[in-house]
Amino acid sequence: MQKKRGTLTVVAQHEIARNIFELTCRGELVQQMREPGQFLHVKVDPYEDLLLRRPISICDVNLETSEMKMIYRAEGVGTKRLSAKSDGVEIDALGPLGHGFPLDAVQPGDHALLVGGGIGVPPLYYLAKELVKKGVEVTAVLGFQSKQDVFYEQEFQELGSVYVATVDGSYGVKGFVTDAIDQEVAAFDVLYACGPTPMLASLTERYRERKAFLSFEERMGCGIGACFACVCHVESDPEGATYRKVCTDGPVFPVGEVVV
Amino acid sequence: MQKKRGTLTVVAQHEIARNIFELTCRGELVQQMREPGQFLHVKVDPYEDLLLRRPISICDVNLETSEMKMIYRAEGVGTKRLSAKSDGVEIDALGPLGHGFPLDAVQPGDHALLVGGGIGVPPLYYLAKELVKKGVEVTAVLGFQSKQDVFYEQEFQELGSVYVATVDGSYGVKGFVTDAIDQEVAAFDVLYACGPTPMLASLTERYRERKAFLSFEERMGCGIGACFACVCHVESDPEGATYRKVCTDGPVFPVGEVVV
Amino acid sequence: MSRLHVELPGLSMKNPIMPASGCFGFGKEYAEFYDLSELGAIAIKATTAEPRFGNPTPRVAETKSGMLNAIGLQNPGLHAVIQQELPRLAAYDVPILANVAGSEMEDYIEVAEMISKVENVHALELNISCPNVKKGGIAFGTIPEVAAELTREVKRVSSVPVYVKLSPNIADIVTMAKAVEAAGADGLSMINTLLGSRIDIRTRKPILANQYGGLSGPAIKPVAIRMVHQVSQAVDIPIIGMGGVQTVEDVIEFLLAGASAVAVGTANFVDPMICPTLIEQLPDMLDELGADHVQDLIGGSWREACNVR
Amino acid sequence: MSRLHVELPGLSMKNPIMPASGCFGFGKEYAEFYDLSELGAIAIKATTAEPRFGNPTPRVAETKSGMLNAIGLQNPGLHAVIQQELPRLAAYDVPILANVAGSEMEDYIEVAEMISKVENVHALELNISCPNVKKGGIAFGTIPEVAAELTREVKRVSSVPVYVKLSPNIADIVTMAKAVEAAGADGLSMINTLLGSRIDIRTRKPILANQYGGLSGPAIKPVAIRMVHQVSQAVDIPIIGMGGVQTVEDVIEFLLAGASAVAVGTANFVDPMICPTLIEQLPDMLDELGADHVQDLIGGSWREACNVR
Ligand SMILES: Cc1cc2nc3c(=O)[nH]c(=O)nc-3n(C[C@H](O)[C@H](O)[C@H](O)COP(=O)(O)OP(=O)(O)OC[C@H]3O[C@@H](n4cnc5c(N)ncnc54)[C@H](O)[C@@H]3O)c2cc1C
Ligand SMILES: Cc1cc2nc3c(=O)[nH]c(=O)nc-3n(C[C@H](O)[C@H](O)[C@H](O)COP(=O)(O)OP(=O)(O)OC[C@H]3O[C@@H](n4cnc5c(N)ncnc54)[C@H](O)[C@@H]3O)c2cc1C
Ligand SMILES: Cc1cc2nc3c(=O)[nH]c(=O)nc-3n(C[C@H](O)[C@H](O)[C@H](O)COP(=O)(O)O)c2cc1C
Ligand SMILES: Cc1cc2nc3c(=O)[nH]c(=O)nc-3n(C[C@H](O)[C@H](O)[C@H](O)COP(=O)(O)O)c2cc1C
Ligand code: FES
Ligand code: FES
Repeated sequence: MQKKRGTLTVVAQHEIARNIFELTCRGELVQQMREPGQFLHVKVDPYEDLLLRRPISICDVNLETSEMKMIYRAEGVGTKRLSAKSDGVEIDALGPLGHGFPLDAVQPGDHALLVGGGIGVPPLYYLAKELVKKGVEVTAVLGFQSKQDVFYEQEFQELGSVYVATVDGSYGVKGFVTDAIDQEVAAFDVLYACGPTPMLASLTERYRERKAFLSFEERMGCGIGACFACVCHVESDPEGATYRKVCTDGPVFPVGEVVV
Repeated sequence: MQKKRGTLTVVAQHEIARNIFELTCRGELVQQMREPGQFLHVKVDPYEDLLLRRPISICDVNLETSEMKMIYRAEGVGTKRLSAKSDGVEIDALGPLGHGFPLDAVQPGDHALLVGGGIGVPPLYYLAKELVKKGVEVTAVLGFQSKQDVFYEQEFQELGSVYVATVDGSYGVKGFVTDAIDQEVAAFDVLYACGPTPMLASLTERYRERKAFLSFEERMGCGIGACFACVCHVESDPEGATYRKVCTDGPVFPVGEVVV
Repeated sequence: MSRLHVELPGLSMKNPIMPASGCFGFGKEYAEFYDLSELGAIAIKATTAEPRFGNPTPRVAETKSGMLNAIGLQNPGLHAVIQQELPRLAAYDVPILANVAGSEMEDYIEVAEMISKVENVHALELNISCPNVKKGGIAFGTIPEVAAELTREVKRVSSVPVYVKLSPNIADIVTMAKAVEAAGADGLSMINTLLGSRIDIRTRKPILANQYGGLSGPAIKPVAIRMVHQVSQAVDIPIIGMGGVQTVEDVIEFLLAGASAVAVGTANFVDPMICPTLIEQLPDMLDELGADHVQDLIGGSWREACNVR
Repeated sequence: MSRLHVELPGLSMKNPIMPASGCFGFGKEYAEFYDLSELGAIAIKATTAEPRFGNPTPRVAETKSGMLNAIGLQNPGLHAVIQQELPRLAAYDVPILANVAGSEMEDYIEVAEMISKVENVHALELNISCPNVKKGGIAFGTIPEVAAELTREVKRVSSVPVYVKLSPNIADIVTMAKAVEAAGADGLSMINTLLGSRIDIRTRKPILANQYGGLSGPAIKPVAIRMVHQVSQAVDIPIIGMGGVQTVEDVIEFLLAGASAVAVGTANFVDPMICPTLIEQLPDMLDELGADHVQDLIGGSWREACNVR
């Protein structure tokens, strides 16, 4: 029985874009975070009015210092409370949970395209680092609403080429990530993506026949496969009883496996 | 419309006896705390799982520094959370509420007997200070369970004579406050008391014909007279519809006014 | 007409916010905090024919995100309410919803007839959660026929519109709502409290002297929202929604569920300024949601036109 | 006999703690956190005759101190449960309470008959909160006669004791409990979830795709305690109490209210170790309360002898 629950201590917290917070934590649990694309199920605080945990992706891991980063948008009541945590505060986390992005889908020398939309960007960062470590060439296409929402462009630049798209055109390519791909990206061997459902839907449509892996979001209860909250249909049986659980079978699925 | 709600900032918090905490706060609201025996209705924290406020007596007031003290026993979930507040934390307080101990019931030179049981001791301290200021001689009889529970003996000593009783006899007189009164107190002009119901009942029985004022406790909703949670019968109509509200008519009542 | 104004039978409200019955006394205490004329309306404490002391104490207990109360309808009785409480409220420019309670049909009728004649009483709110002594303690509010009969009788004597305040402690709230609508109710108030209890593990006794009490506060909001959502689609009379309102988002949630106005109960105990605060926050919230008027939101969760914008 | 041991029809429990149905799957996930043999019993997820996908997502929403779920009884169906899930659970030394659901009387009977024959199924738990398709969607659990008939039919075919899981969404839980007791129920489980809803004020739609869902968690505990307190005094069969249990104090509160065992639902999602933690804390809690044995507390809030000590 591998321990999947632990206490993380806040080491730093910064607002890195409009309502976007980067939270750095330290704890033993970090040693288990070896698979990019996994997530933590976070109890925001010990109070019971916010009963449920919040799923937040693992954005970066430093095994030497036992530190990890999460990046999240403070929007609802839970993430807002999380954004008020300062250094030294302890956070109860379950995880790492789920199946992340398969690293063995690429070979050294391959070219990986990483596509992130908004708050889907964070898990791609740890992925990018691991890919680069493996000798894979990384191109990141990151989509945001507006200039003020852009984050981690620089961090990705240190790992490969980066193209940013903003919906309002206030920064980078005007439009969606797909517009940026069309304009900037020539070829790739494998696609990894995380972002809002419409983005995943259009990537599925375009790259259904390619080697592609998409990370999904669904409201969760347990986060460990027991409650059946996060279930989705599979494309091969779209109306039937066959299913995948985002929390344990995912959040990352090969393109075309589950119904977007 | 006098402002009755404000933010108090924690200045200090100490455990002064077993599970007994002294909380010092600063805030504008303190300027209104001029009547010993009143209480604050405290929202322990902004979270909604503990929905209701907690009534806590005002124990000491320093109008010059705008500081006040509360003393409370950390027993239930709310007072336990309160005991974890450290310097700088802000607390939402309603008050000062209710009618305190009448100072005009004594004349300079009179002798006042103050009787406190356990967590009923705190409001008597501010009272003692105000009485001494007025030139009244103060004798305090303080009752506790055991030696580890004794607090503020020294503080009262600076204002007059003090006799302590402990139920288990581990400190001072063995027994109840009434035992200590019998052994140590000769005469007094007025009695002020606060403590558990059995104590108030036995004081009522003994001093029904004397000039005496007792502070009562009752579970509260609003604390301001609107919800009728804290109502008690009056002795003159013990079964009828006549009533007093502990939160607004009390918590201090003349002996014999309300049914103990 | 202001963007917050709502018009309900008998109640011309500056805004959709009113304190809920029993959580505001007769207003006196809150008048020390703000001008009661700011409120959309006031639901006063339940009034019975005779003065009532109510239940023994403890009468309240805290629960997670909620509270239990067993006040037992303490009130000074019809006569005192008419002589003392209502005249004092007449000083404010605010419509009054008089909550009426009793343990017999006749009690309700007596109180309703008399109190509805008072100049500043603009509507009645029938508290049908009270147990009916003659019918073996079964609450009027659990049997549609009984509730309908009560509504009919009260409508017959009342000089003002009648709202029936529904109890959530039933299996089928829609049937109940339709029954009182058919009996002539001008509006509905919902929900009253859920019946609950807490036991003190040290004394091994229920905390409330009465053993059971009414659960209110944020804990019950999902039940209230569900019931308002169901009932508003099934009846044609307006609903005053309540149950756990604490924030302006909660107010919007009730409007979208189908309430035409919103009552705030328990939250007054936590923050005596809650009603004026919510009223103040409403316009910005409307802006944020792209709504011109409060009325554009009513029933917005099921009314097609509303969802389109 | 250990101080935690409780003996219920079909369920010989090392301790009074079991996970509640639907909040523990078929145990596999929690087996990664601890040894399932530590548990007093396990209530497995509702099983229906055919595999079910359940409702569209979102299926859960958070509420203050609670959550809503509309999973829709997703499960792999009777055959797979018998072939795959139950054999895996046979590896543990723990009695299984099989939760049975359906939309027709015949579904229940089929599942009950088959599943009760499985060696490691020690009792059935009839989930009567399901809407009955044939009777126009009215839940079996809201009409005592219907619930009693279902109980009788299932008792007829079951090889193990039958617990009926009561829905709290009714006016009179005592009449319901007595009806199923008279129909032969060996025990009661209570409470199931309260029906609730939440609306997203930005999308203006209910958060749950299914619009309504079941409210669970600490928010509903006072309702559960009240119902267990009422019913345990009115029936002679044991009660498995549940609704909002999170702490060992909550466990004691249910025992004092009259439950003979306690199920933990939603809290498993917050803390996967909650059940073994509670079991571990029980002996100290008994010491603190001066109780020799868990059984000394059962019904302690109303049983005179119990309060005396
Ligand atoms: C696998 C996974 C990974 C995620 N990674 C990130 C990340 O790295 N950064 C980030 O900002 N967000 C991430 N999210 C979304 C994040 O979980 C929600 O933004 C967050 O739960 C909202 O909580 P809240 O209290 O602020 O909002 P509230 O609306 O108050 O939340 C109420 C309830 O709804 C749930 N909920 C609300 N929105 C979502 C959502 N979009 N997805 C899932 N549950 C939701 C909450 O968890 C909570 O249970 C991820 C979601 C999933 C499923
Ligand atoms: C006028 C007045 C003055 C008081 N002054 C003091 C004081 O100076 N120091 C002190 O330690 N205590 C004082 N008390 C008692 C104090 O209010 C309770 O100890 C406190 O509310 C317990 O809260 P909790 O969250 O720890 O307990 P919990 O049991 O978790 O509280 C649950 C609910 O019950 C209420 N409650 C529980 N016990 C009491 C009680 N004994 N009296 C009233 N409400 C209760 C709480 O306010 C809360 O609403 C006073 C009470 C009153 C009425
Ligand atoms: C202390 C208290 C007293 C109440 N008294 C009454 C009453 O007299 N008549 C009535 O119809 N409802 C009464 N209620 C119910 C409220 O009006 C309201 O319906 C319920 O509390 C739900 O709203 P809330 O969650 O905002 O409190 C009372 C509620 C509380 C908490
Ligand atoms: C996600 C979820 C799924 C549930 N599924 C079932 C079920 O299949 N059968 C059943 O009888 N009860 C089911 N329940 C109800 C629980 O067993 C329990 O009665 C209820 O949640 C109250 O307990 P709690 O507050 O501890 O969660 C479910 C509850 C939840 C939260
Ligand atoms: S969140 Fe519970 S099964 Fe996925
Ligand atoms: S606490 Fe509300 S009237 Fe006293």
